Amino acid sequence: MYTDLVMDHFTNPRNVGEIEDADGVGQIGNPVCGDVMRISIAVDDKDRIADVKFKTFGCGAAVATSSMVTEMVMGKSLEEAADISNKAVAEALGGLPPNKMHCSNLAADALHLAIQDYLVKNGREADVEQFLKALPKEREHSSH
Amino acid sequence: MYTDLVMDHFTNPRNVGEIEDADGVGQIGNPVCGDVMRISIAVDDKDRIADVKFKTFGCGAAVATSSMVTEMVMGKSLEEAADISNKAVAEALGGLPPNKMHCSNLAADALHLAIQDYLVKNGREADVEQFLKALPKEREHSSH
Amino acid sequence: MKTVYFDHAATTPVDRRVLDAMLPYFSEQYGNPSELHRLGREARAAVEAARAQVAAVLGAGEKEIVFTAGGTESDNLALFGGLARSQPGHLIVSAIEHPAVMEAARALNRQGWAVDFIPVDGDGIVDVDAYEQAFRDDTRLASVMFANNVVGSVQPVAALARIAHEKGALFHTDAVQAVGSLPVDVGELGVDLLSLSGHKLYGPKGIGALYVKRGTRLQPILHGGGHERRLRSGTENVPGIVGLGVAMTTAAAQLPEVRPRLERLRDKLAAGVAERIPEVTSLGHPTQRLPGNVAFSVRYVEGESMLLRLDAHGFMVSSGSACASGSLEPSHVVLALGLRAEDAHGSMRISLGRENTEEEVDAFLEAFPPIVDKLRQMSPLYVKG
Amino acid sequence: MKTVYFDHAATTPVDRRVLDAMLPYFSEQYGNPSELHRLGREARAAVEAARAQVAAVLGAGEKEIVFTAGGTESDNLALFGGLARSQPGHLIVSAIEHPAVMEAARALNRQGWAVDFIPVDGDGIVDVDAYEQAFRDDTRLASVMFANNVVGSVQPVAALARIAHEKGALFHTDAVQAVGSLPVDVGELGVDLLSLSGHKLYGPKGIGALYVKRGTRLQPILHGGGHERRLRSGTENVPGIVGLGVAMTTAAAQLPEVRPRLERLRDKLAAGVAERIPEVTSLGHPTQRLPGNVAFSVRYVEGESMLLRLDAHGFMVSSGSACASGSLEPSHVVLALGLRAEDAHGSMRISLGRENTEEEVDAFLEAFPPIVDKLRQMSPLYVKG
Ligand SMILES: Cc1ncc(COP(=O)(O)O)c(C=O)c1O
Ligand SMILES: Cc1ncc(COP(=O)(O)O)c(C=O)c1O
Repeated sequence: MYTDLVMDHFTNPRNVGEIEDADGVGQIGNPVCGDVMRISIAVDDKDRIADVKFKTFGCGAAVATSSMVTEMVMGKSLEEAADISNKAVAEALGGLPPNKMHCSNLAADALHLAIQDYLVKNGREADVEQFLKALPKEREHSSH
Repeated sequence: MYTDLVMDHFTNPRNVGEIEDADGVGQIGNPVCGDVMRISIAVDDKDRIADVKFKTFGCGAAVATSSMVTEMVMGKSLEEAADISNKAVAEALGGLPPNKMHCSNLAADALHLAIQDYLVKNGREADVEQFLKALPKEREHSSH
Repeated sequence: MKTVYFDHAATTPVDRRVLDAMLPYFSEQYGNPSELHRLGREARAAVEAARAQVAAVLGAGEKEIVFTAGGTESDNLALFGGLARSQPGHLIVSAIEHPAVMEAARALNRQGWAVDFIPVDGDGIVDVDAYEQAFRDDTRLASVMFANNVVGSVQPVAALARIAHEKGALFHTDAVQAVGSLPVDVGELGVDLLSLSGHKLYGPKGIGALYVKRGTRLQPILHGGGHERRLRSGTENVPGIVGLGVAMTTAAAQLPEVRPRLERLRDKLAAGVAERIPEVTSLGHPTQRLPGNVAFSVRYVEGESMLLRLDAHGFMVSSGSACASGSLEPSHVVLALGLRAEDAHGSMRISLGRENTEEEVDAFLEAFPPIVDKLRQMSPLYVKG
Repeated sequence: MKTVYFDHAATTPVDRRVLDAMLPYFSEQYGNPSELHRLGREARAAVEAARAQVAAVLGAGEKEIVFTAGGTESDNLALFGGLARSQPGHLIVSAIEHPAVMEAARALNRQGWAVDFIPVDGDGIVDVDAYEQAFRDDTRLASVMFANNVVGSVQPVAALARIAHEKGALFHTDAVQAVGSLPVDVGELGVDLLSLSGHKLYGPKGIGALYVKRGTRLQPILHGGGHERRLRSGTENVPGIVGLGVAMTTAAAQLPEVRPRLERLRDKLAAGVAERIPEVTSLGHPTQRLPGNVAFSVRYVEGESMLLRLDAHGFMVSSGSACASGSLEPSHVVLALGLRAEDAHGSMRISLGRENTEEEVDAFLEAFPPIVDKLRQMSPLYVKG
C-alpha cells in the first residue's frame, strides 16, 4: 500500500530530532487521533532554512511525510518552504493510500506553523500574512 | 443419493413388460407429475401371483420401486401382496432419498390397483374390502 | 470405463494453469490482504492483480469489480444491494432466470416489491415488447440473464439494458453462463450490474464477481470489516480470486479458437440426436445460443432415467438445472418455452467444454439411441411398440 | 531474511494435510454435488463427509451444519437469518464484537431494531450483570463472541447462553477465533448458533460454517437453488468444504498438544515484553484468553509504525484487527477495555500458531525493545529522552 519511497523515508527517516534553541517550532495533530508532528527550524540571516528536524508520533505515512518535508525544505527560503503543501509532499513520495491523505499528511502544516512561530517571534507578523496564505488555523483535524 | 440396490434395480429392472391377457392391470401416476406406473398380473387358481410385469415412466426411484415390487410379490398370495406398502418397498431397496418418497414411490399402489382390477373382474368385490384396506383412491397425487 | 463429461454448464474442471496460479496462495503466500506486513501486502497485490485481469476481460474499470463467493451471491448482491435504499417498488425479471435471481426476486416480493416475470418465446428469447411494456413509474431494476443455463438461449442484453435506462431503471444481467463462453464487454452491453462465477469458466468453486458500474448505488448484503470497497465484507478468498483472474484471462484468450469448435460439435450433436431419435424436440434458439449447449426433450421418457443410464455408460449430462432442492418439478425454463409438463419431464441438457472431442460426440450418438429405445420400451406412455 | 509469522489471528497457512485433501477436488473430482452423475455423486459424498467431520468436532448433528463462505457470512446469516421472521425488536451484542457482528447489528438497527452493546471490564470480559439486565420483553437474540480477535479474552459463553434462553431469546456466538484453538462443544455451550471460519484454523480462505441448533428457525440471506437445506444457496465450494472438514479434524486432534505449548510461549512472550519495555499495558484477561494471543499497548508510539518496523526485521504482527476499511480509528475493542485513545493507538497483537517456536519468541524479545526505543526517540510525546 505504501510506495517504496514512503517505506524508505519511514525506515530511514531523515532529520529526526529536535533543534536545540530552534528559531521556530511548529506542532500539529492530536494523540487521540493518532498523529502528532513537531518540526523545528533554524533560519539563517538570508531567511533560509539552515536546519530542520522533526519528531513524529504516528503511522508510516506520518513519519514519511515528516521526513520528506524536512528534505524538501532544507536550504530553501522561507517563502519557498511556505509554498509547499501537504499535497506536494504526498506527490513527492509517489502518493499515499487514500485513507492516509487526510489525517497523516500534515507535515507541511507543521512546517508552516514553525515558520509562523519564527516570524512572530521576530516581530514579522506582516510576513505571516504574505508567506502563509493557507496557514492551518488549528484545523478541524486537531479536535475530531 | 440412491443405494446400490436401487441402482441395481434401475439398471437391470426385473420383470419389465406387459402380460398379455393379464388377469389384472393397475396404473397410477400422471405424466404431468413425471411418474406413471403400470403393473399387470397373472393370478393362478390358488390366488397366487403367477406372473407380474411392469412398465414405468419416471425417475430412477420410480423404475426401481416398480422392479422391486414385482420381485417381492412374484409367487405370493394376493393377500400377502396386498399387505405390501410403498414404505416396505422403499425399505426393501435400502431406503430412498426423501424427495423421492412421495411421488416416485407408488409401485405398491399400482400393484394394489392390479389386484383390485382382478378381483372386480372376477366378481369378488367383497374381497376388495378385505384385502385392500388402504387402497389408493385415485390419490391426491394424480392431480397435483 | 472411459468417461465423458458433458455437463460444463453445471461446473467445469479447474484449468491446470488456474490451479498452478492458485497453489502458492494456500500455504506459502497465505497472508490476509488487510494486514500491512509483507505477507499481507503480497496477498493484497495478488488480489488487485486478479481484479485487473477480471476487469480487463470485461472491459471494466478495476474499481468496478467486486469479488463474491459465486454467482448466487453476485445475483443476490445485485438485486438486494441495488434495491436496498429505495422504498419497495417494482422489479422486472425474465421467466427463465436461474433460481439465484428468481428466488431473490421472490424474496423481494415477500418484502413488498411487485415483480413481473417476462415471458419468452418458443426459442427461449425474452419477449422484448412485453418487457418494454412491463416498466412502471416505480420500476427500479430489471434483471435478464445473458444466456440461459438450461436451454442455452442468448438474450438481447444491450437492447434490454437500453430500454431499462430509458425507463430510468437499473439493469442487471446474470452472465454466469456467458462469461468465458461468449465475448462479454460491459461497455458494449451498457449494463449496470453483471454477475459471473468462477467454476463455470474453469476457475474454482466458491468465487465470483459482480461488475458494478461506476456511480451505481449499491448496499452490501454482507456487513463487516468493509472489504471490497465496503460492498462485500469478509477476508478475501485469495487463492480463489487469483484463480478467477487467471481463469478469465485464459478463457478470453482461448475463446476465438474454442467457440467455433464447440459450436460445430454442438450442431453436430444436436443434428445427430434429431436424426437418430424420433419424437425429440430441440430446445432453445437454433443459433442464438451458448456454443456448448445442446438441449432437447425426448417424448415418453423421463430425464433422470436417461441421465442415470447415460452415466452407467460413462456419459455425464444433466436433466436440466442442477437444483439442490431435489425438486421433481419439471424445469421452469422448459415450461416457459411452452412445452407440456409431460414433455418437459423428458428434457436433457448436454453442455460441451474445451476438452470435449468429436470422438466423444460420436460415441454419444452411438450410445444414446439404444438407451432411449430401452426406456421407451419400458414406458407405459409409449404406444408404438 | 528469516521471517517469523506472528499473525495467526488474521489468518493461518493452509495445513499440508488440508491442502492434500483438497487438491483432487479442483481438476479431477470437480463435480457439482447437485448433479446425479458419477462426478456429482462423488462430490456430494465428499461434502457430506466433511459435514460429518465438522459436526463431530463441534459435538453437533450433521444436519446442524451449514457451510458458508466464511466467518463474516456465518455471522451475518446468524443475525439477519435468525431475526428475519420477526417484527423489529431488540438485539443484544457485546461492545467488543468483530465488525462482522457489529456492522450486521448496526444494519439491523437501521432497519428498526433496537440494539444494546454490552460493556466489558478492563480485562475484556463481558459484564454479565449488564448483559442480564439488558434483556427486554422483545429481545430476540443475543450475540457474544467466544473469544476476542484483538485482545484474546474468552467469554463465559455457556452462562450467557443460559441467560438468553431464560429470557426467551436466541443465542449466537462468533467462535471464529476459538474453534481450532480451544475445545468448542455446542452441547456444553448450549448455544443456538455458532460461527466459524476455515482460514483461522489452518483451513482455506472463503469457507466457513454456521452451526444451527436443530429446531432453530432461520431464513437464508442468499436465495437460489436451495442448497444447504435451503439455508444457503450457491454451488458448494467442494474443495473448500473438504479442506474445512480436514482442518477441523486436524485441529481437534492437535489441540491437546498445541494448546499448552502455545500458552507457555504466549506467557513467556508477554512477560518478556513487560520486563524489557517500560510503560507497556498488557491487554485482555491474564488467563482467560486464547492460547496464542499476546496483546499490549506501548505508550508514546503508534501501532502501525511498530508493525512496519517489525516487518522490516521479519516479524509479522498486527496492530489490531485486520480491517479492510483502512480506518485510522483506534480499535473499538481496546477502547472498550478503558484505554485512552492515545494509548489505544499504540496497541499491538501477536498471535502465535502451531509452527511458531521458542527461538522465534526469543528472537522477537531481542528485536522488539530497540524498535520501540527508536520510535520513542522519534516521538514528540515521549518526554523522558
Ligand atoms: C445462470 C446462472 N446463474 C447463477 C448461477 C449460480 O452460480 P453459483 O453456483 O456460482 O452460485 C448459475 C450456476 O449455478 C447459473 O447457471
Ligand atoms: C472473531 C471474528 N469473527 C469474524 C471474522 C470474519 O471471518 P472471515 O474473515 O472468515 O469472514 C473474523 C476474522 O476475520 C474474526 O476474527
